[in-house]
Amino acid sequence: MLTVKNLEVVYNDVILVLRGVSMTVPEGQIVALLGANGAGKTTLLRALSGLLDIHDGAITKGEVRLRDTPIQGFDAPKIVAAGLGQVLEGRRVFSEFTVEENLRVGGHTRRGGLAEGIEEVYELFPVLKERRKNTAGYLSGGEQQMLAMGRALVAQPEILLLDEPSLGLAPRIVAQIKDIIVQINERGTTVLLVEQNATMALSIAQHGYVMEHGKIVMDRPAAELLDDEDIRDFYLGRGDLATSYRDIKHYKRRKRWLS
Amino acid sequence: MTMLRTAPSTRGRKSTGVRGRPLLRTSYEQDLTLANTGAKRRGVVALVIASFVVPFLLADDLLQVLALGMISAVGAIGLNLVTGYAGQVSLGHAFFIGVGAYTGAVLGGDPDGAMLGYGLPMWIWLPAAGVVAAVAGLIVGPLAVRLRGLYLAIVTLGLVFLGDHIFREARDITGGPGVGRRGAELELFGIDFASIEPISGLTRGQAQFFLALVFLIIFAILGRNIARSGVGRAFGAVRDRDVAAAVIGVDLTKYKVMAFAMSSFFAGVTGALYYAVIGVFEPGAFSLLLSIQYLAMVLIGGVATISGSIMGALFIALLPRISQFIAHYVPDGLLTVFQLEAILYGLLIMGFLIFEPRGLFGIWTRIRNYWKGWPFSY
Amino acid sequence: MSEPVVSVRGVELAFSGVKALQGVDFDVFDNELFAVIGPNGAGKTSIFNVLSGVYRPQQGSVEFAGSDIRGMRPHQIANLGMARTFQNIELFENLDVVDNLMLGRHAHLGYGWAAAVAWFGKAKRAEVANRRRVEEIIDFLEIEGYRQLPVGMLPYGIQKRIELGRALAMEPKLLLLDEPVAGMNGEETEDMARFILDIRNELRIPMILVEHDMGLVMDLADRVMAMDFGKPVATGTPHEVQSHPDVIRAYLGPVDEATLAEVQGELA
Amino acid sequence: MTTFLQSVLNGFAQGSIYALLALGYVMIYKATHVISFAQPALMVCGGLFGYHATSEWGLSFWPALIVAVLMGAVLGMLVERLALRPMVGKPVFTLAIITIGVDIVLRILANRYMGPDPRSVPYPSGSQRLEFWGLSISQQRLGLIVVTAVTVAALALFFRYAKTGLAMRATALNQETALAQGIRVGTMFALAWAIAGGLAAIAGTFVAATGAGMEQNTWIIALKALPAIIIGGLDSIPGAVIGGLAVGLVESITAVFQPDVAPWLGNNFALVAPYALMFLVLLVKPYGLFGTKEVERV
Amino acid sequence: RSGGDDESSAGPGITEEACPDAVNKDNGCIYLGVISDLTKGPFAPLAVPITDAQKAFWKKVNDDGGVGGYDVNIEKYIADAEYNPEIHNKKYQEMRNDILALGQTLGSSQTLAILEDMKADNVIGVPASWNSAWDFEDQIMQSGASYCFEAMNGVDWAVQERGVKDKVLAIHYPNDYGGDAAAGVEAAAKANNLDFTSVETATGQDNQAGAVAAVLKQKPDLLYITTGPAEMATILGGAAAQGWKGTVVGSSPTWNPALLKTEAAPALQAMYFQAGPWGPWGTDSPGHDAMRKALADVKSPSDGYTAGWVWEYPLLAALKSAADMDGGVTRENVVKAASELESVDYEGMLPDESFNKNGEPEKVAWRQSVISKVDPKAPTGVSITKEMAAGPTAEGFDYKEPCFALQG
Ligand SMILES: Nc1ncnc2c1ncn2[C@@H]1O[C@H](COP(=O)(O)OP(=O)(O)OP(=O)(O)O)[C@@H](O)[C@H]1O
Ligand SMILES: Nc1ncnc2c1ncn2[C@@H]1O[C@H](COP(=O)(O)OP(=O)(O)OP(=O)(O)O)[C@@H](O)[C@H]1O
Ligand SMILES: [Mg+2]
Ligand SMILES: [Mg+2]
Repeated sequence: MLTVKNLEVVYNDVILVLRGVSMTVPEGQIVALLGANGAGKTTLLRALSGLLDIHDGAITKGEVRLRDTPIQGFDAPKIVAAGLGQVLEGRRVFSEFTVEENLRVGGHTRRGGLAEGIEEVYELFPVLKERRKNTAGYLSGGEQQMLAMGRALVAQPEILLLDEPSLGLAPRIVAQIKDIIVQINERGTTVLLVEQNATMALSIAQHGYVMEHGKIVMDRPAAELLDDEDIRDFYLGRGDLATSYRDIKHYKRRKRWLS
Repeated sequence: MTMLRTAPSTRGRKSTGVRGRPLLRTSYEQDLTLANTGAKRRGVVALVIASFVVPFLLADDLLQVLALGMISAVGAIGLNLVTGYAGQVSLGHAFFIGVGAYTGAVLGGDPDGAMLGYGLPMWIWLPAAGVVAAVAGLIVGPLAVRLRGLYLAIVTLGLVFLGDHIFREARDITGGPGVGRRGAELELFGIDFASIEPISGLTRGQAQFFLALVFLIIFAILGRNIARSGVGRAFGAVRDRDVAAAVIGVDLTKYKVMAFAMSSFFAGVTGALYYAVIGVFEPGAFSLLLSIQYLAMVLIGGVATISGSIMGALFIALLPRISQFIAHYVPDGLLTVFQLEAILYGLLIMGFLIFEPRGLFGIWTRIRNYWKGWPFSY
Repeated sequence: MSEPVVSVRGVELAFSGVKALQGVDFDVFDNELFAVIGPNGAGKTSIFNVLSGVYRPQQGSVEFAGSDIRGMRPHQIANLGMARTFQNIELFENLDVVDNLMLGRHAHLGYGWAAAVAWFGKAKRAEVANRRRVEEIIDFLEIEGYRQLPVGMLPYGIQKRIELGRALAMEPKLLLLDEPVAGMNGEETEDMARFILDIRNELRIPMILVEHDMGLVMDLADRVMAMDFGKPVATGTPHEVQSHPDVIRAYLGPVDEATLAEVQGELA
Repeated sequence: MTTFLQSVLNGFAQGSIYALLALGYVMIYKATHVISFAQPALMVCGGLFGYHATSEWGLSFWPALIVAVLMGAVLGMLVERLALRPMVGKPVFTLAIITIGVDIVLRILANRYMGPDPRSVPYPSGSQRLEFWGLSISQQRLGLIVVTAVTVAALALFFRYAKTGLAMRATALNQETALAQGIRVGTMFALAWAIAGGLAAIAGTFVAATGAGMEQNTWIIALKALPAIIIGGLDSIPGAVIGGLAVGLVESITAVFQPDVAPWLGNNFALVAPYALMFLVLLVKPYGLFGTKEVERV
Repeated sequence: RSGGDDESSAGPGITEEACPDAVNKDNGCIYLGVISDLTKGPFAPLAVPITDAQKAFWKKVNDDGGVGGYDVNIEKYIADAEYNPEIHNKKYQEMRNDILALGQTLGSSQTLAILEDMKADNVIGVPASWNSAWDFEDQIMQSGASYCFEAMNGVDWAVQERGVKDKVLAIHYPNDYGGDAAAGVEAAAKANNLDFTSVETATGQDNQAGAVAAVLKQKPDLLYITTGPAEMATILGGAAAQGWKGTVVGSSPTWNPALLKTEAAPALQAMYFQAGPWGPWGTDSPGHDAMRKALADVKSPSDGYTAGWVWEYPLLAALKSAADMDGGVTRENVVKAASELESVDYEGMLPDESFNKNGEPEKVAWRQSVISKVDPKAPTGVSITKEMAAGPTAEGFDYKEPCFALQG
């Protein structure tokens, strides 16, 4: 159980990015967090996992609790040790390492059974096994994304924060990732999923939050969000009814429906 | 290469954007001028006026320190071009400064002295020193095309050692270690800037100060021109992402070599003038330490800013005085006042970088933005 | 059809063991929007890298704008009129938006270092003229508000747009787009789609598009090439390619005949 | 021929010192991607620790060496904690300049301790030499070669089998990602500096046991390790060793033969010969002999 | 800025007001400057004792009542120039209005860097070196024989006393110091019909491989070294370890008593001799006694102290004689007094007539020096083995110009 209360985050002492965010990620659930580019999703994840100060950011107000322990003062290694793992946005593999070394670093906090952990990842992503001795930086974009995901899994976190795991993946792999998330969730891992691919996220999440300009503007069960017209319009693009992209009208300007 | 990629230019600009007070421009020309706001223009004018008043308020020895600081500022601008703007970290600046110093000394040196000297006038030896150093830079540039980051840094450091060897051995030109030679004759428009006799009412310190000031103003403008033109932009592209730069049509080899050549030109003229003012110098002057000092000027002043280079150079020039000043207020017990001074020199450089990693320029922008935003804080 | 803008023949590219491209052939014609699709690691980005001179293929020929560009260096190819965007944004983060776009115009500046040092005169005039062109692009892409901001701190979606802008600033004869809508939500994807259409219709620049968003590809592309394991498996109209069994396999993994028929039916 | 073999042997022995020093640089580079210009000062301090342990505390050489290593490690950690930790995440060249500040400060303090006199650490067998085939080498140098070999082996094993070794390298590649894997970045830095301090102390103690001992100008030796690490590749342990030995050999052979073979290269060309070798190596291999190539991919 | 602003009274560097912490409160004050190498530079180990001895020298002068109604202060204007001509110049500019003369200016190119200004300012200076070039400069007051004569005497002595008859090798720094000495060795080798070769070497113990190889290859009877102590010990130790035997004579800066604690000690005892301008610390003379008393606190004596002390005598003499001139102590009078001095009271540390500026160097330059041997019982590890004398080479040397030209 991860709870966030009234969180405020400021970058460089001046840029207020999160303005009082509250949310709950209940034990054993998948929670989706949606929001336009720049809404502050990544910032929220950084605040949860203690990676803000590297970016000159700081929590100025509010509280983060992991199973009743306030963790907002902790540094990242301590939080990871407490069982919270994160897949960073944008395939942050260690480029100069081989695929296998990346996975081994991922298991830094894992107690024992590193080889098995890595083997499990290879089962999930057979490409990685083929490329195990290759330099990670030369993998294709999608392969790197798989590696980033796999690396987080080796650590066997209790709570997993995923920042856009489907970015740049082919449809087949997206489906696969989706299955993997469900699978690890079934094994007892709580998941907080940040996604632009809202269809995918909401179809597996129990609950969803929508973030806009550093605030939570919607907080509903995932199924309801999936049916919400605005959400469909904004995140899912043209639903089944929409016309081809070719017919998009030029006068259609970007609008925000809230705030 | 990410080595010197600094945080995107700072709090300052960010808050301008966020707080949004778009400065109204009516033409692109206006946007492109050097001092593109009224405040900046007034600031520059005030600064120039102040610089012309300073010499009448300070003692000669301090003026000479400032003059030398201004001359080395040109070298710092040069280093900033290659290292700050183009991202090619060079620890070889001392070598190019040395090449300039000896070119100047040979061309402008006393023809009757013990060392080689042709006694040419300053308007020849000064630019020639730049040109010869730039040619040396052209030769070294291609190394930069192959190497990256610290490898490049250490290789350019190797240049300093090789240069040191050459300077030691070329005794007809350099006098050799422990002996040294005289710099070029400091005479321009019939004024001898090295003479101890007052020159039309100015002391030597004042005269040299003005000489250095004019020199600095000219080269600062040249530096700024490079930085704001397509060349400067291409440097930035090469620094931040060289593959992307190539793919949008920037010839990496050409610009890396150009950065080295331009930087060396600045180093060359600095070397020639600096050691002409100093008088006597020996090969040991162009050591690793000198390179490091210039790198410190750039880092302390602020990477990829011209005004930062100037501030950094003045700071490094004044640093011995500052540490001297502080050291004399600390009672000497365990350490002598000189050891204290030397330690303070180290500590001040460290302290500066630790507490203000964006450099003097960063402090300056912060102050400026504070007043811009006044009386609103976020 | 007219002369192809770019024509790729028998390109082979391998990296110590990994065969990234094998026997790749295709042409792109004037005013055409050519899409390349395929699973991750299929070699799509590698094609772009070969085209723009970042990789040098071991075999095959690449002809662009009438010259054989195999072996040319990236900036030479760029100066021939090839522009691209990158899968991972490759903007100059420390520079502001205007400078990034001005860099796109690097080849068009038309003054050398000497003029730059002197500034007044030629350099200044060229800067102003090019700045004007850049403003047109800013206008076109609706990024007026960000002009003076360092791009590093802009939202992802805007950065993608600026990257497109930088490529456009080059006034290219061919534009390569690598996953332009990855990581974007529905609305942003629509915006991007609109720009792509505008580029096609107003600027008439032929494009090669790599994208995993099938909806977008199928809607926009004139022709599609599907790849798997570095080889083209099908080339044709979106409709033809979409229902090609090898393509479906590449995207869905091994499927039995029944599912294949079902999917084909769905697509039809 | 004997002259040649003897100069090879001398170069090898001297190269061991460079190898130890080079390893110190490599350790810090591996964890932080910074070249530490404080290595010379750490070496001087390490040698003085050895001196203090022998002459003030009356220890004999080997226990004194261990004491010096421990103190060197502590000093390394202190430096990291006080001067470098606040700078985590800042551009590496800023950090490099900070290490120069550290070097200045430490060296002044060391000079203060040393005073005008060279300080030397007595080696058990004094200046006895081992003679064979017309060649000779001092026992002290042999000891040095053995110690270097053992240290290198230990470090290589550490990096191969301990996950800390991998974590250290990961830290250097990307601090944020490393943090996100639960790696204690600060600990890695401290560890790297501690190892570097210890290695510098071994080198320093042996330098102090050689010739005239440790004096105020001895720090310069540590700069010879710079071409060594470039020749070997900045982040490679075998590279540091091979680079160090190469520098020692080139220097020794040039010193002996260049004055006759190539007098036109000038006096004391041996001093810059390592740099000449460095240029040659880099022309062929831009990341040194064993350095990791930086990945560039778009 | 203070100190010299009383120009109305007696000119720069001299005040009617008492010195800070004056011994004689009624005396005025003369300020002497020191520009030395006190922290990081290569000569810091030598320069610190030199400077301390000079402080002690003037303290003793003050204790004895001062000079012509003035106390002398050499503590207020001390600068560390790190052996760098540029800093040297800057430091001089800082103190040029505040001092009467330079009690010490260390280094040759360093001193040259300020010489013109010194001349323009009428400031005389005491060098911290024994360079033949200074015999030709009016405003530089040098004591004892130059490195050049010292080297001639060393070679002559070795020929007479150590049976050297074949080959002499000079290993030297490439600078003013090594160059001056090497020129002397060459002259003496020629005069004695010896085979002469010279090898330049660099600073740093680790850079002596070439020098050692040269010794082993040439196998000279006599090795004359002008380096620092550590380098000398490395070369000598290294060559001896590999079987070379012969005589080594080093210029005075090659010695440091702490070398006797290093692994090179046995070889040093067997082969090393030091050529020096005067007797080492432990020598018996009134001046040496006075020095030892004044520096009683010094824990490890070295001949840096001796040198620093001796060098100040001519300056004291010049001040004394200026005090008797019209106008008293002023810069001009001190310059004039110095150039007219024909002898200086060295209290027995050097013969009085050894200092003479009044005449052509050919006639007045001092050519005598001493040779010391290693003596572990002596306070600085060496004691005199041959008293003050000039060998035949030095005696007959045609001294029209410096042995080693500094630049003009
Ligand atoms: N290091 C930083 N310094 C200053 N501002 C930042 C920093 N990082 C992010 N921001 C700003 O904070 C806001 C929120 O950014 P964040 O990365 O959290 O958004 P996001 O919701 O994850 O967007 P995306 O979908 O593009 O990943 C943006 O406006 C961004 O410009
Ligand atoms: N420089 C390189 N060195 C080694 N292998 C490489 C290199 N570049 C690409 N590859 C390999 O070539 C294959 C094709 O890569 P490419 O980037 O072209 O794939 P892609 O089709 O763009 O995939 P994605 O959709 O995931 O971006 C991958 O397996 C990759 O690992
Ligand atoms: Mg994000
Ligand atoms: Mg790709």
